Amino acid sequence: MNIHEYQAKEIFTSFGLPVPGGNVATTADEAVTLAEKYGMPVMVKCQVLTGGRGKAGGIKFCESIEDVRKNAEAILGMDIKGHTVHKVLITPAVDIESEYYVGMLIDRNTKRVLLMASAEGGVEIEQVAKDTPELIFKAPIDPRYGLLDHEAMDMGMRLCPGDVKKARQLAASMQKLYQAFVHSDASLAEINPFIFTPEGKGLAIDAKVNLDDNAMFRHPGYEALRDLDAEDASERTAREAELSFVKLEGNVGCLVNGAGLAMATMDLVKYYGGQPANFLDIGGSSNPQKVVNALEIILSDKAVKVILFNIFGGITRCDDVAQGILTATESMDINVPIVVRLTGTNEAEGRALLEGTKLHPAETMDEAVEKAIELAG
Amino acid sequence: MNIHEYQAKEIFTSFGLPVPGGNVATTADEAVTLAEKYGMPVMVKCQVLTGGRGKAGGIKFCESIEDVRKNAEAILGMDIKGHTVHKVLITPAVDIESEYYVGMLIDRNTKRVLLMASAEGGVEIEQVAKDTPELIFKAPIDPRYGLLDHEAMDMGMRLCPGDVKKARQLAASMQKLYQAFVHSDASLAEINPFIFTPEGKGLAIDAKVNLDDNAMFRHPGYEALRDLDAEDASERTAREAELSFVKLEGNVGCLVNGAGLAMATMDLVKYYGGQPANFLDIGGSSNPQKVVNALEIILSDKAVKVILFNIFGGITRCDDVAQGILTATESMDINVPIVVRLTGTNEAEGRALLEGTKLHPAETMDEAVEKAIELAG
Amino acid sequence: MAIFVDDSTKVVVQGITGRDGGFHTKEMLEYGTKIVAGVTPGRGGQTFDDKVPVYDTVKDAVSEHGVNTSVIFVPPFGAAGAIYEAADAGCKLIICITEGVPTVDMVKVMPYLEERGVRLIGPNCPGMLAPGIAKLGILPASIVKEGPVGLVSRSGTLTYEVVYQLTAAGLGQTTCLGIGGDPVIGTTFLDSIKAFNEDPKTEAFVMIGEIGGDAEEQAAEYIKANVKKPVVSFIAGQTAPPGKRMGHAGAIVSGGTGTAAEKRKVLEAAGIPVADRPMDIVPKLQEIWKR
Amino acid sequence: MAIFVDDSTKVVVQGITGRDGGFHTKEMLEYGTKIVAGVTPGRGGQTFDDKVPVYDTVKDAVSEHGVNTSVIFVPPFGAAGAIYEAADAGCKLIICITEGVPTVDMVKVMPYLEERGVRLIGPNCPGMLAPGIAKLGILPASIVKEGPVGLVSRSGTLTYEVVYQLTAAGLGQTTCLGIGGDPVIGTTFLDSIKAFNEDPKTEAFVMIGEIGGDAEEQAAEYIKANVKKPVVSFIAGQTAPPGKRMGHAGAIVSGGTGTAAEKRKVLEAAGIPVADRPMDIVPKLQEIWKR
Repeated sequence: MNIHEYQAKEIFTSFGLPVPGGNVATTADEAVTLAEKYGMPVMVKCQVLTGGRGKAGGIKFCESIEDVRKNAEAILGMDIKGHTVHKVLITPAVDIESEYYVGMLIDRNTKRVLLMASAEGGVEIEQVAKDTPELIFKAPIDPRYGLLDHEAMDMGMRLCPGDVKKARQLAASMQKLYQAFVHSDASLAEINPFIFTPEGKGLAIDAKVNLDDNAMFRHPGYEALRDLDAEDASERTAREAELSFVKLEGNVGCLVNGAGLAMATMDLVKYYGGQPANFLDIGGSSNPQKVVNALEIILSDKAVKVILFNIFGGITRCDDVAQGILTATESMDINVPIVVRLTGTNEAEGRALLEGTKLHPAETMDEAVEKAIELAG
Repeated sequence: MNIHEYQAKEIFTSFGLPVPGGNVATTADEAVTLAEKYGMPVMVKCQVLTGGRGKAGGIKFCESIEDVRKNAEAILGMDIKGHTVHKVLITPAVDIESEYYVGMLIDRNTKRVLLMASAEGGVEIEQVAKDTPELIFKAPIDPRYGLLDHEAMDMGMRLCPGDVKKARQLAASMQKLYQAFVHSDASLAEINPFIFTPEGKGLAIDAKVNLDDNAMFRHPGYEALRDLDAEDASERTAREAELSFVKLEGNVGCLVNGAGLAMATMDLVKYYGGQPANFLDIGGSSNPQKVVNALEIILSDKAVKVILFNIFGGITRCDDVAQGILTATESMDINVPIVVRLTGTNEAEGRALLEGTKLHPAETMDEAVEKAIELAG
Repeated sequence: MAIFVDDSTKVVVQGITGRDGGFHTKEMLEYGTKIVAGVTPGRGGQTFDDKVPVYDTVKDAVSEHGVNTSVIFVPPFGAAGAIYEAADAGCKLIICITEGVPTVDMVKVMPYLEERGVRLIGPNCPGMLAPGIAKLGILPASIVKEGPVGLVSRSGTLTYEVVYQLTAAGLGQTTCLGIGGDPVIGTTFLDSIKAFNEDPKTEAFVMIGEIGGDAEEQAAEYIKANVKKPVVSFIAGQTAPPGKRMGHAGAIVSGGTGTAAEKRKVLEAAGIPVADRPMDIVPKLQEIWKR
Repeated sequence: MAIFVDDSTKVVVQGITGRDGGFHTKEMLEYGTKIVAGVTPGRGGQTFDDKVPVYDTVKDAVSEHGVNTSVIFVPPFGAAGAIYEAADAGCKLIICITEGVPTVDMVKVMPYLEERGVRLIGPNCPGMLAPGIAKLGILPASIVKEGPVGLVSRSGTLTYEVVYQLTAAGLGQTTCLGIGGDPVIGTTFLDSIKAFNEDPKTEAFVMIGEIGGDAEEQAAEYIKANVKKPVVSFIAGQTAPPGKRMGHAGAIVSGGTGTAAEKRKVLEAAGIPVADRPMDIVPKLQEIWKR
């Protein structure tokens, strides 16, 4: 789950990271009230779940209250890469003497949290990684010991050679970031930039945090961080039904068990000249209600002209899926054709349940996909 | 540093351990007000830094407000093993179905935090350890992983065989106790007893915590937990002067550098028929002001008839000690004889500084001790 | 012979009394897997399906039956704990089927396993099936067949699809292995491919990858340098939009890396044919494999 | 020869620019110890006492000079951090002089050292002095003399007292070792005694214990079973009241255990003479040691 800058900064603050004050406003009036409280100059920063906010005109430096009002009015409601701005962060502007990048993510290769840092702060780190990878320093963190003092200090000294005071501040912030990462179950946590003021004070002036969806069960409070406005309605419904779903632009609605098979099914639809309407993994459980929910979500997209089930039973049993399909079709008014391919565990029982219905059976994946594309017209 | 039950329970609560409510009262009126808030029955528990409080009559079960007033009046001001009761804890009384012991301490042999638990709760664990050591289960905790779920559960099942619900509560409390131990830098943390109510709810109804004096620098808030009333005045002054000091009953005031040598000096005073007035280690640093402070603390004890310096210079330099003795004797009105034995680093410089003073020099430890006893009369 | 298992494999199922754990234990038993114990705390003393004794702890199961392998079906919040328990009790092979385990839990558990020399497969995986030896996990027994092909996959059901086609084409398997789609997993593509390369019974193998990470690229590098056996690959997720998690926590194209197109390029550059469709895998393998 | 050190010992001093670190570095250099580098973050590039180059990190000191040993004089809040740093940089012997290190820090650092095969002496100790080889710590050089006796002690200055008397009696030392008085220390009594027993140059040894814990009892058990060399002991703290910490965090009689009387009983039962006074140690040793 991606969260907004202001939310990431709240997490940072709770772990002791130095963050300038600030608060969000949803109207220009609120923005002005906050700006008056903090005093000039302030930054007005759009809160949307995408990068490149500055380039898109969503971040403005304001020297006067008039600036704040004007910019807040302009930014609120703005569309940034398909995201509508509903909130702006008002935060005191600080003088910047130098900028650094400090980030942590899960590294698949070392199977550890990887600390990445660079003196090339304030710019897109992906670009730095591409153009000058030698300017990004990396250190995998041993989870048994955490980010040790000398490891953090070593990184601090690499970023600020010869400046122990700055290196110490960077090191302390890296250690706090690690605590924040682990204890909030993040999958990504970035400070870009971490800056020093001309007086030598270090501050995290931007923040990006992604939280691990799998760990939400132990952070009940984090559910409130979810920005429901930023989510597609069908994706939200799918999430609430514990289905893994991504909306696409085609007309072949896909219900598949297993993420890999779901992707391969989408790929195959495309291969045969069709367009998948979605990615949907009904998951490893074999709960018939899930199938009902999945059908409802897919059918809420009026572009969908056909439903394609591709089920290979392992932990999910074909008879459960078949039962789900029957329950759904009996309780719903479905007016698109349904192609069903069932193979694997309890395959025979599943097929038996579907006998004598209007569903279009298929033996293989390719046959099912071709039939679905044909029925979509 | 030992802290009171109510303070230990505050730490426990902050780490999520289940503790019944409660608060302290310093007067019977306050006790009654609290008891009225909680409702009957309540416990009135003396808050003194010693064990065996119940046996000494310092813990009372009260079924009425009259009981509370009567018992609070009786207990406040009571002397328990030399400790005056200044505070009582008022806490709701709970029905007890079963009692357990859960404790953690630093184990020198494994160099780890050792979890100890027993189904023989509510009694003195030292006695259980002596009489039936097989009834105490022990598990050293790997600091790299903490107390893992299965380790805690294994211990819970040993205490409550066949009762998974209770075992789970015990396991969860052990894991929280470990968090409390490590994050508060404890040297000992005990729940005795951890009880279950007849409804099956687990509660820590007593709590004992010792905090590591060496770690106070990272817990500035803990300094406020120190009960100054419970401390000997000279020990407090010594602590504030960063001197390691223990008051004893004799008349030979000892100033020694190094704990081992200080103990050996006390032992030698006793060996030669004298009585040491104190243990005092002026520490590994060579700060002359410390010597001044040490002399003031020892001389505040009017029983002291002689001062015995036994200094073997390693990290402490003899010239600093000599300078300290001179500074002190010049600034203070000292009317007891002072025996000085100086050997080791900068020995010559130290002796040179003391030449021509009224101090009694000695070459060896034995000579110094015999001379001191003789001068004490 | 197979990779990772042999005749000495003796199995405990953690979470044996749960719905999924129970169902698949029966399936594994039916296949002939030596499941000698189950574990569910609080159910110690019971017997599962009139066959398998249930214990409160893995330690008990190990001391009573000398089990060396665990298959885990416990819910996500207890999955990492179950792995620690199995490793601590002495299991040397642990297969964690559970989906939805927090990644930070897996990061923490990894060094614990390394210290003890334990092989983990998963989490969030279908486990493995070594035809004729053991079924450890949820791969359907009906689709496998003993033979000379190895198969490793980050996916679950897509694996079944390919196994199904291999078997249909008369190509039996030494081991079918699903390593899971999470970012942090125990046994990797590289580990599996090394094992297949060293296994004398495995004559050729298939590698089913998907978008996200660079595990396929690492495997390609190793194969190019070390493997003489025929290998064919498939990568799922050509149509996946960037920045979206495609079910598996690990299946996400981020910052332009981990795309199916990129992986395909690297694999083909290493001389590994990549199939367009699942159904093309078997023909491709037959094409390069001169038996 | 000595225990734990030899001619290859090359030393870095962590905290070399501090008051105590600087003073004792000069003393160690004067004794001839091969101190080739110092470390104080932010002082990298300076030179200590016109002799020793100072670095920001131990890693730098190791890569420039191949040091294998560190002596630590940094304040308590940074002491554990300094130990991790030295171990991570490759030092195999670390002597931590610092007093007042939190015990939980030491508990955490221990497995890190074990994993890397690092020997730690201390913390809160005087270090060691191997006459003729190296002075690593704060034991005064003036009192030692090369010879056949080993000495290990939980104390600092009491050690000097005994070394002083040994030297005065003409009994030189292979190694004088102060292991420190904290509850959790690196090298223990037992480790030291094993090393003395195996060291061919050490013909007899002295063990200076104190109240608290059962390290002396463990040593006694080992000596009884394995040691043929003459051993004499002394235990400080006969007059210490129970429940009071006698300076050292480890010197405390608690729950009736760890008393001097109990320790003396166990040592004597193991055949180890225990001296009444420090001045009795040398005569007792001479009594049982038929040279």
